[in-house]
Amino acid sequence: MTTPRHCSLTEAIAEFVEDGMCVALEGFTHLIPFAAGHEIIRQRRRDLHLVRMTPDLVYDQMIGMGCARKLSFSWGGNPGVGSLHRLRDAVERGWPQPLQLDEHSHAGMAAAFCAGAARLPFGLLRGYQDNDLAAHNPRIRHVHCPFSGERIAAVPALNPDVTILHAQQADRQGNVAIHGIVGAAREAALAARTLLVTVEEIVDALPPAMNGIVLPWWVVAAVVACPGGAYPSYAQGHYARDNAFYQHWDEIARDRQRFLAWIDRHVLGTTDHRGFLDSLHREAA
Amino acid sequence: MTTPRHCSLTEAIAEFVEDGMCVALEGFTHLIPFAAGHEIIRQRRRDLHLVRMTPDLVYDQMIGMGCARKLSFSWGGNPGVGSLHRLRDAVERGWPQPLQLDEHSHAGMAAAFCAGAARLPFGLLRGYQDNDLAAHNPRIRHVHCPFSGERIAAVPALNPDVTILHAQQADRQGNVAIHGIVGAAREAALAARTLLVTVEEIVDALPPAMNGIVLPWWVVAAVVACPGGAYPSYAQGHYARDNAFYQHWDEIARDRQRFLAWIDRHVLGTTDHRGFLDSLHREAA
Amino acid sequence: MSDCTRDEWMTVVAARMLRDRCVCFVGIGLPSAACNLARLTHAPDIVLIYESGTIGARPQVLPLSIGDGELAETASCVVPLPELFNYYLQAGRVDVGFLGAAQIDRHGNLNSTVIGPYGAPSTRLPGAGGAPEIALHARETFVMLKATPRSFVERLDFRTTAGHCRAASVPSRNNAGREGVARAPRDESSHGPSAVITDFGVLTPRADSGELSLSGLFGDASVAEARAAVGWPLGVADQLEPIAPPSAFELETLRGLQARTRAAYALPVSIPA
Amino acid sequence: MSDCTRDEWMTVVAARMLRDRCVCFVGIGLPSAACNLARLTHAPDIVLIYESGTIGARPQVLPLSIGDGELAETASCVVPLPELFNYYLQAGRVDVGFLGAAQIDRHGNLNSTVIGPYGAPSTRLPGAGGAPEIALHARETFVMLKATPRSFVERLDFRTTAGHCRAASVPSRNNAGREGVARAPRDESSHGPSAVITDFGVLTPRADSGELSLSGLFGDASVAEARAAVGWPLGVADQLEPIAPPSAFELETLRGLQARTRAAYALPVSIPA
Repeated sequence: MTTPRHCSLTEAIAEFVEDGMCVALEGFTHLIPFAAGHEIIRQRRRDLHLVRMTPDLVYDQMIGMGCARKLSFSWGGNPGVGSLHRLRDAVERGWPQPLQLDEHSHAGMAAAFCAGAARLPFGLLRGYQDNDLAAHNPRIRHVHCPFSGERIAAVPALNPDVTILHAQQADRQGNVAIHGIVGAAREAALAARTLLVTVEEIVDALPPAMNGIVLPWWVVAAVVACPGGAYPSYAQGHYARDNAFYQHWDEIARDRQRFLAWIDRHVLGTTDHRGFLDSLHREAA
Repeated sequence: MTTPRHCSLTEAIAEFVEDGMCVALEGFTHLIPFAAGHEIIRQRRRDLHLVRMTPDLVYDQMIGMGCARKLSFSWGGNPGVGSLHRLRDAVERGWPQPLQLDEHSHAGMAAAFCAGAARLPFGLLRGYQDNDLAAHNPRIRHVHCPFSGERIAAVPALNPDVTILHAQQADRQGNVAIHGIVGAAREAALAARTLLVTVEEIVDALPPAMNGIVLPWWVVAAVVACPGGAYPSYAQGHYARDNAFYQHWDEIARDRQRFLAWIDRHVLGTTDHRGFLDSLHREAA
Repeated sequence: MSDCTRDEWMTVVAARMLRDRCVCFVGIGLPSAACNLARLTHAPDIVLIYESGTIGARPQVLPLSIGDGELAETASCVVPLPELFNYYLQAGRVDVGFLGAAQIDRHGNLNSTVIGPYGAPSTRLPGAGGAPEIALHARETFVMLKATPRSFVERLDFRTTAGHCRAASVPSRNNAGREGVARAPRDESSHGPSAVITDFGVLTPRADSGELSLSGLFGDASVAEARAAVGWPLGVADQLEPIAPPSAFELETLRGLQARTRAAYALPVSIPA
Repeated sequence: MSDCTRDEWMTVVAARMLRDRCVCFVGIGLPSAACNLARLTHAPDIVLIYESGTIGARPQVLPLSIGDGELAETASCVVPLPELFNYYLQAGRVDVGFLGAAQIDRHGNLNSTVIGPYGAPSTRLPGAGGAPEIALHARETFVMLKATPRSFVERLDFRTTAGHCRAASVPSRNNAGREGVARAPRDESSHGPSAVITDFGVLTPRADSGELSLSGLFGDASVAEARAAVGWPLGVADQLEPIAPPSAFELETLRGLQARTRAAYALPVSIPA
């Protein structure tokens, strides 16, 4: 086992995320790794196969900047607000480039991540019944129970080349603790060949949490201290979700030029996440 | 949803555990529901299909008292000590009656409990390769991955009629919190048609534990306050495992008459778990 | 209470359909408002499960997303999504699922995937999320959806979630036929909505055919308005139930909840420094 | 250190086989002593996983069971068993598995199920536990087992756990043949032990055949003793490595651990009142 690297986000993305890779930034509404997504945009990665149950704003931004060729997902909207306009533009009009879809239900994505984490070739679910999803996705098939003969839906395992999470804390050894809504983040982490984690803070020792959600150091490739790294999503115990930003994003993303200007100013025009947050502060002031 | 009953263990076993049922008392070394097992012996249940990854002393006692016709399991020993002599006597010499075995590996039992909890007809694992287990158990079969064609082992779901757990705490509504080693207890609980839980204490409110192991009140059929209910196993934070008792059991269980005398004195000769613990106290004094 | 809005009517009427102590898988938006209104009125021990894995949530204000911190803080427990979908939903432990959609057809089939062909849609919608399996596994589902001839349609562009579906006889446009197994309407294998709450009243499935027909109207709505808003020839149930208007208590509670929610959203969230 | 026992030899020699920072799935008994001795000597950052789901345990005394409270208290985290078996073991995240058994054959196949026919055994053993999948998924396995002609046998009564197995040519007695697929010895699909630590020394598999042969002897043991204790004609490796005796530091550490363990076990556990 190698020890997790402690490095900057710039270094981590440069070293571990390559053009063409299958990459999952997970976190279900909570702990979405926005800082890492922005760094992928800054480093102008291309041709990525993005994986995420709920693409959210971070993938809207990456897709709008042409980082992605393919998307595995189950719900691609702005939660409580409406559409992801950059995702729509890519699918409806191929801008800035066409986006291939591997589309599932939440239950199907969860089963695929679980199979990936367990290194099984496929996962099972009772689902995809009497709807059109399987007709449009050859990655939804069926098996028969070898005991009852019942027909059960099957999805192939998802095993990203790289999974990136944001978490509240890591200790100096690289053990990572997640507190609060976790979604399929742990399964996505353990399904990956390489796991990168950004954290709010690095502490001497994690608080004792016998049954808490911990990713041990020896499954982590790199830990990056990145306060605010989930903003405008949130980190339970650190800062709240900026619901107003999510609502505001609808206007920004609706228009290609306004979107590009926003990314230019706040993402490409800054060198790191601290710069991004400062830039938003200046705009808000 | 019905509200969980708060009742005595005598009432709970009388109401929910019937002769012939499939019953799982789970808990992996920790939180083994000994009090419930003893009450099943007191009420002289017969013909049970017992399910448990690690039968342990509690099943040795139930098997020795003729409660069981069948056992689904993966490791039947006295941990760190040796044999379960009553289990061996039943298998080797049919005393007090023959015991049918549904034998798995730990990984197979875990997969079967998970399938049960998820109400899937079967579970998958990479296992049972190049050994004799499948040749002796028709409940170990295989399926082919509908994507890769790979051959993967399959086990049918375990869905006990009743699962019984011991836990540290429940609140007055019947929410149950488990702290520490949990084994496959949660899966066994959620796989069951009926869930009974004995607890060390009933409190006004469970301590906050966002990501802790909680079984919500609406999956619980009955909650029984039963301090010391896991002894000689243990309850993290309440009392330690009595390793000396486990070692001492080897002598008691080795001999049929000595075993019967022990059960007569401490289990059948007492009316409830308080009486059982008092009886051990008197013997120790 | 003639001054109440149609949104308020919908929310109050949906809330009344929820029994106390039922286990409810809550969608965001109107369903979340309805479920919390039920909890704050006649159903104090209703169990609300949000798709983020928060079980038994008791939010003081309505969440914007299905995973706001408020939900985790007030929940009995927070479970990973695979557990939520496997051990709770698929295991049949959910009584009621609440769904929305972009389109619904006369049998309660839902589309939340695309308008137009799947491969070249005119409008790409968010997609399935939890809906197909919520409909399949919850004991009962309700749909909340405002009616226009573009949302209540003769024929779906894509069937995301099965209703009382009659798949073979009314295939959706995109269906390549591979999965086109007919389900008998209203038998036990049918998982369509037991009620559709819309902005003129309530549709319920006919016992014989599973076809949605008008069974209740809000106070100031008319059959003519309902027919105009629905893209298929809308049947009217033999007994058109009068729906009691929102009570003062219901409206007060709902408006209080929404005022608290607006106040909470208006608080500036500071960008982490 | 001629005064050390064979148990101590076995434990020390097994401990030396563990690299620092390796992830080790620990069995109870001698393997647990060996793993903790490694942690207290040359491998302070070894990751010990006990079958109870305790990951990264650092016990002060040796546990009697694989789930003593001490393990949970000192672990980095405690996970449910399905996660342990699926996400850690099956996922290939374990470097070393330590196994015991009642019987071993010349190819490292193990029996921990029955002596005699499965349906009517003369001795019913505890069974498989985690062993078959530990052997299959851990990168490497070690076996610790004291040798007698009844434990080191020509032919197993039951094959619980596959070694370098040659299943087709040497079927175990109970094998009904359904699963009797031959695996080529020592190729990548072979998961047999890379060392068997027994009470006279160490056996390792031959590169060509996978057959276990004597590759190292403890200080006061002889080839004749080894051959007498093994139920098949024991081969001797071309180079019989001398094994360094337990050092003073190793023995002191091991004996200290065992003294602490005895003292802890001697403390009366009060029956809960």
